[in-house]
Amino acid sequence: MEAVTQQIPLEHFLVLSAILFSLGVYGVLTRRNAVLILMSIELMLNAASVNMVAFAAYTSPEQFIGIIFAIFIITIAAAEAGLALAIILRIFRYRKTANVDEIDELKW
Amino acid sequence: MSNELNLDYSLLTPEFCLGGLAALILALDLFAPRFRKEWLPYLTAAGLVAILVLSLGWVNKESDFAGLIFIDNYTTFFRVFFIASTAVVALASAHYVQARLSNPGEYYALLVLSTIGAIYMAASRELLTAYISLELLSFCLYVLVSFSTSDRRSHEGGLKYMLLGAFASALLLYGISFIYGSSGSTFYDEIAAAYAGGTDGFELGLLMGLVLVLAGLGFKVAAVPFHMWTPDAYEGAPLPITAYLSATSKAAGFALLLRLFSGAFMPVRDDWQWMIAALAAITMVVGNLVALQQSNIKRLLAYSSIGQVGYMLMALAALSSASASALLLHLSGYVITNLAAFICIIAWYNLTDKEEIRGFRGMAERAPLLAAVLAAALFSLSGMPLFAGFFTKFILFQAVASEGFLWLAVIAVTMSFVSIYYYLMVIKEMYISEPEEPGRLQVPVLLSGLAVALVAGVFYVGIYPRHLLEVAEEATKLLFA
Amino acid sequence: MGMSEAWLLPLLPAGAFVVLTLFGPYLPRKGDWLAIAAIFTTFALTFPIIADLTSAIAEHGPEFGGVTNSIEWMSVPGYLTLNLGVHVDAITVVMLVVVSFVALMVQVYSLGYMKGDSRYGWYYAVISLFVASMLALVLADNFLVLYFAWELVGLCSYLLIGHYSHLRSAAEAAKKAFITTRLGDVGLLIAIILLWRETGTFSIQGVIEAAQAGQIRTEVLTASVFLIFMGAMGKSAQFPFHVWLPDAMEGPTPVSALIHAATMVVAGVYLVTRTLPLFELVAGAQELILAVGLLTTFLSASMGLVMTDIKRVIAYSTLNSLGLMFVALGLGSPAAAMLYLFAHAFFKALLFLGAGSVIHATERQDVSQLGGLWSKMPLTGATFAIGALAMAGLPFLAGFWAKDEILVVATENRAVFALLLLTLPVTAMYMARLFILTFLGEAKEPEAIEHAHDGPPTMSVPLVLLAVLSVVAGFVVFDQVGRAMGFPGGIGEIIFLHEPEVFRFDVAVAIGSTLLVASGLGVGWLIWKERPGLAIIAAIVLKPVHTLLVNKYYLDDLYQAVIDRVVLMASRMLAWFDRNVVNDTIVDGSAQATGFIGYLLKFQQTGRLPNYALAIVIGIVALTLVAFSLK
Amino acid sequence: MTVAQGVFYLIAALAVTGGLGVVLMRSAVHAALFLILAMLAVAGLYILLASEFLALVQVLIYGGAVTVLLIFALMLTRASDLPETMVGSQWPLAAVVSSLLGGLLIAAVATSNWPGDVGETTLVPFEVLGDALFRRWAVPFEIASLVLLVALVGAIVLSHQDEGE
Repeated sequence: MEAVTQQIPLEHFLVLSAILFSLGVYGVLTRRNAVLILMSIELMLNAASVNMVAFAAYTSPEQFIGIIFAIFIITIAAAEAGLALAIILRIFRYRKTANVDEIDELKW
Repeated sequence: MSNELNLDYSLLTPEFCLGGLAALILALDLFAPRFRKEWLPYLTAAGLVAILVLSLGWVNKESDFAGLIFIDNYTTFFRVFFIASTAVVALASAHYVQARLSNPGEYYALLVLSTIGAIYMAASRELLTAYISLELLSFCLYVLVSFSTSDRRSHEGGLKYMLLGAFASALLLYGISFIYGSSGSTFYDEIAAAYAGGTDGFELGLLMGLVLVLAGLGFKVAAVPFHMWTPDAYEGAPLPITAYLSATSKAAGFALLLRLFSGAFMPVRDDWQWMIAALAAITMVVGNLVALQQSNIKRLLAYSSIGQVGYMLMALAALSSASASALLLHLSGYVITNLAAFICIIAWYNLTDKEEIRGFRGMAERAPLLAAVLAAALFSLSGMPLFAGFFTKFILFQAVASEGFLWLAVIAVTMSFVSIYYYLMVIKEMYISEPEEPGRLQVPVLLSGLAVALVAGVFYVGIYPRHLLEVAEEATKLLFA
Repeated sequence: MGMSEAWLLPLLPAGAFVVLTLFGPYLPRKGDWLAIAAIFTTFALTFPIIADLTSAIAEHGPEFGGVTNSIEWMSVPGYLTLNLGVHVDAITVVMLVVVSFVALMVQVYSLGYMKGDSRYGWYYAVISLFVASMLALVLADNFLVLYFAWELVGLCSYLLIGHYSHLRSAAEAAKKAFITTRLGDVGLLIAIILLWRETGTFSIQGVIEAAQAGQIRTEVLTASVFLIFMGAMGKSAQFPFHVWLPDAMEGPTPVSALIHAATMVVAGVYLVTRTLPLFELVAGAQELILAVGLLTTFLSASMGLVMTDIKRVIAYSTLNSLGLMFVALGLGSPAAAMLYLFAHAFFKALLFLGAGSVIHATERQDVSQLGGLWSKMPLTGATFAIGALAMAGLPFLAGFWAKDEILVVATENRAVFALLLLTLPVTAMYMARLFILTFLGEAKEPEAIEHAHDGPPTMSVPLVLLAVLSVVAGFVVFDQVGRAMGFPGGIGEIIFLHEPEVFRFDVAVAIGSTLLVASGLGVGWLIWKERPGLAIIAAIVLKPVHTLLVNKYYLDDLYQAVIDRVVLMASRMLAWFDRNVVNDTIVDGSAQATGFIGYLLKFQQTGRLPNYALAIVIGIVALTLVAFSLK
Repeated sequence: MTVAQGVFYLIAALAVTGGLGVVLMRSAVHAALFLILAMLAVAGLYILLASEFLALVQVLIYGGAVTVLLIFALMLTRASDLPETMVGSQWPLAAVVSSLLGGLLIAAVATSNWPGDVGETTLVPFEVLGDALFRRWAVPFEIASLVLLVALVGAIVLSHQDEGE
């Protein structure tokens, strides 16, 4: 069997990741619950990882920097989720809401 | 390949020491119940100063760690720069933290850890390392901004900063993936070499990558329109952290940008130059105009810092060795000045609990030294001669103008003129309005001393910037080698 | 001590500033004596410099270009070299004398006037810095040092105008002066950067030489010259930047004297004089100076007629004089401008200090509350009268020679000449009005002047000295006077720059102008004194008119009617226009518009996180769209 | 269509479905479940791209730990109680802008002729990856460990403080 990369062009992966990324952006822009915003951001990070791995596989397989990069993205994303949830939970405890439209005391 | 790598860990000694210092602080806080917590800031500052002296040992050395971290004069410059500003912030926090925040151990440890991130942002010549360092700094700042338990604004500022920061990181990463895809590498020199060979086949992908990288890093330095977290995070954060945000976080962003754009993106200069020029123009205008309407000193300084970012972005748009050293000079002058201003604001807030501009009424009578230093700092920010702001701006604007961006320099001069107006609003309250309550305030010697030392620096740079300029020249020399 | 050591001059008051700021509270009398000693030494040291310069001119001839002494301040090879240096020539020396002498008088006077002020020491410190920066400004051999000093002068004026911090109006006036003049400074700074890029030097002489050698592109030179003039207009309060000057009298009166006579406002005149060779190279530049000068002269002269605040009237008279200086510069005669500046310094300082004495004695400064002070304050009254007459240009006081020199220069241009003649009687009229309403007639508020008396010697002595100089200062134009004082070649050679023969006394012009001034004084006397008996004198003075009309009461009435209905009405309208349109709309309006844009822009900060994220994405999309469409 | 292509399109469809679910589902818990779907689909992509190690990491950390954490937070903040507030008022503009961004991204990647596209891939052995990670990439690795430390300390500090209230 031929290698996967000879059957599927690189662009397919990139287009898929672009779609996931834009969905994530849309989610960040429209979701009102802070946790859901965080989930949308995770979607964007995943899209970035897919890009990285795809580029690593197709354009510079001997260096596999993209794979290393993806490992770090996952690590950071997990840490980010943990920290963000701590902040969200604390806000919720004080304000009884995690709705970002209601968290707007600071403005102008 | 890996056998040829230089893995000389001794190059990273200052950062190991910083890590050790952070661990020591955490350990003392946790395991030594009899350790008096009010000594923590002094311990932190003393440790930082010792490491600063240590890091001077790499002056004029040139080496790299596995091609990721470069130890050259640029790195040494920013090591000194970040460690010194962290030390100042640590000392400035002493009274504030004791009176208003719990968990001082974690507070100082995070400050120290964030310095490592900032230094590596300046030192790395590889995108992954730069990204991770940026996240280290950002994570520390997320926590520090939302550090205050009792202040609802701190929670809110922290939430916005954190979520938007993660959003911007995602944008940055996506942009980096395009850069990686189009050049096949994440090392600055290899990227530059790849682009120097022509970019015809993947022009659009490269542009997309540049835009996204610019957006992600523009967020960190607060360039319009990626700036909107700034006023909220500045207002929400504990005061010393606001100072830290305006100093280290901003400078680290520029340190990264400068090395990245001079090291990796010079061959595709035509693609990004106009973008940064446009961002610079809009940033200067929006920052300075909105500052006119602020009533809270933290928000005022947030917008004023956005205006300053506009000036600095100009230097990036007109990237040359002259404008790079001018940028470093301006950055240093700006940080010294801004820290001086914040020390006074912190001291005043400690004593009076006021951070609205009208709360500064009669400061000249109640705390004349603080008022004088704050006035000097504000005059410097507005670019009055004799103060640091004039020379650093002058050299910056000149460098920008001589690279063919005269129109940007004209906008910048005009906007510095506008800025005098809102700085005068504060000075007017301090010097001309009557105090709300009578009586001299007893300002702690520590804060007065810091304020005087920093304001001396403001005058030194303003009257005799020669030395600092020479240092900045040395630091940026290798960027364009 | 010669010209090369002139750098010492600004350092003395600057040192006084440093000592007073740091140790003022611990010094006896808060250190006022130190400030005065410093400025006195400075003044004394100008004489060796004058002697040095006159002997240099005698030796090298009138083409002597001055002495430059500069050291390297900092340099970055191949990129930037900054020098710190002084340049002394004829223009500098005139300025040095004026600045140091007036400052000395003002400081001595302030001993009495500011006594008991809560921030006495600070006042002396800032005055010292003010003088130091002004001296540095006139001595600077390069644009960068000049700009430094230029901004410092602005900063000091801000501090001094706002000295009475409890007055809200003082704070506003200080801010206004600072902001308005800084508007001009933007232009100056851009001009300096432009010229530097073009020539690679900051040196004023270097830039002028480069320009004359044609090394500066025409469009850059044109832009720079107009921007320099913008800076000068701001500092010298030329239309439409003049709005700050009348407000600036919110400061202590001695400060007004200093600002109006010797520092700040004459800085603009000095700058244009210094860079006049650049203006000569640009088509239309001198015409612009001329037009702005004329407009300012004309507007201020008419507005002076209706103001009732004693200091405000004098402030408008300063605008009047500054306009005249710019007219002279626009006509290409720096000599006439410098002569006027020289003479003006004495009588304007005198007028302000006299007004200060009145305010000090009565605590009132509105002429509608004053009057009848002549008997209470004879010394002040007499010296004030001399100042007013000198301002009006009565022969043979200082103002006369200077004003006539400008008129003689203007004879070549009939329209300008006619307009200048028109302002003469108006100037005379409002000076007469001011004097009469303040010192003569019945006291409008007797209790105000009840205890009024001449000030202590610290205040009277400066008045007398300035009065004497207001009388005799004009005589320096005659070489014999200078030689008699021991200056080889006479002082006129200094004032007349490279053209020692330029002083052209035209008898016809002198007589004509004197008649106009006298008629102005007469009409003023007639209207505001309103004594039938005195009207006779007026009629005699107005001989040509008198012979035409027999009935002198009709004459009075006619004059009264014409003046009241037409002239004063027009003046009032102009004043209204100035306040409401120029000040509120053009100057404040642009500031408010900026603020309003900021107000609108601040609402982009909605406080809601999704909006912030949306802004980021919109920014990205916009940048990408532009980037793609460029490809 | 080859097997690999078929698998790719299946995975792509799952990933997009997951993504749509995350941003469109009214119920927050459903959205979280769709996120798991998307993440697993991405893990499938990694396998297609011959990065089994990454796929493993993805499933363990994302599919397991992170989503559990997120669902936990959703429960704690009772977000599922408020379905009517799920979508902000700026959604029409957001939809326009994000589809514009998506279109631009697709245009950029589809029209670009990426350099070095060799069209064949090699499996990176675990030990090579490990060696690189701990030698060449030691510095980022250490910094990442500091990031985790900071996140840990931060999470403790931010939730610990509440005890004093």
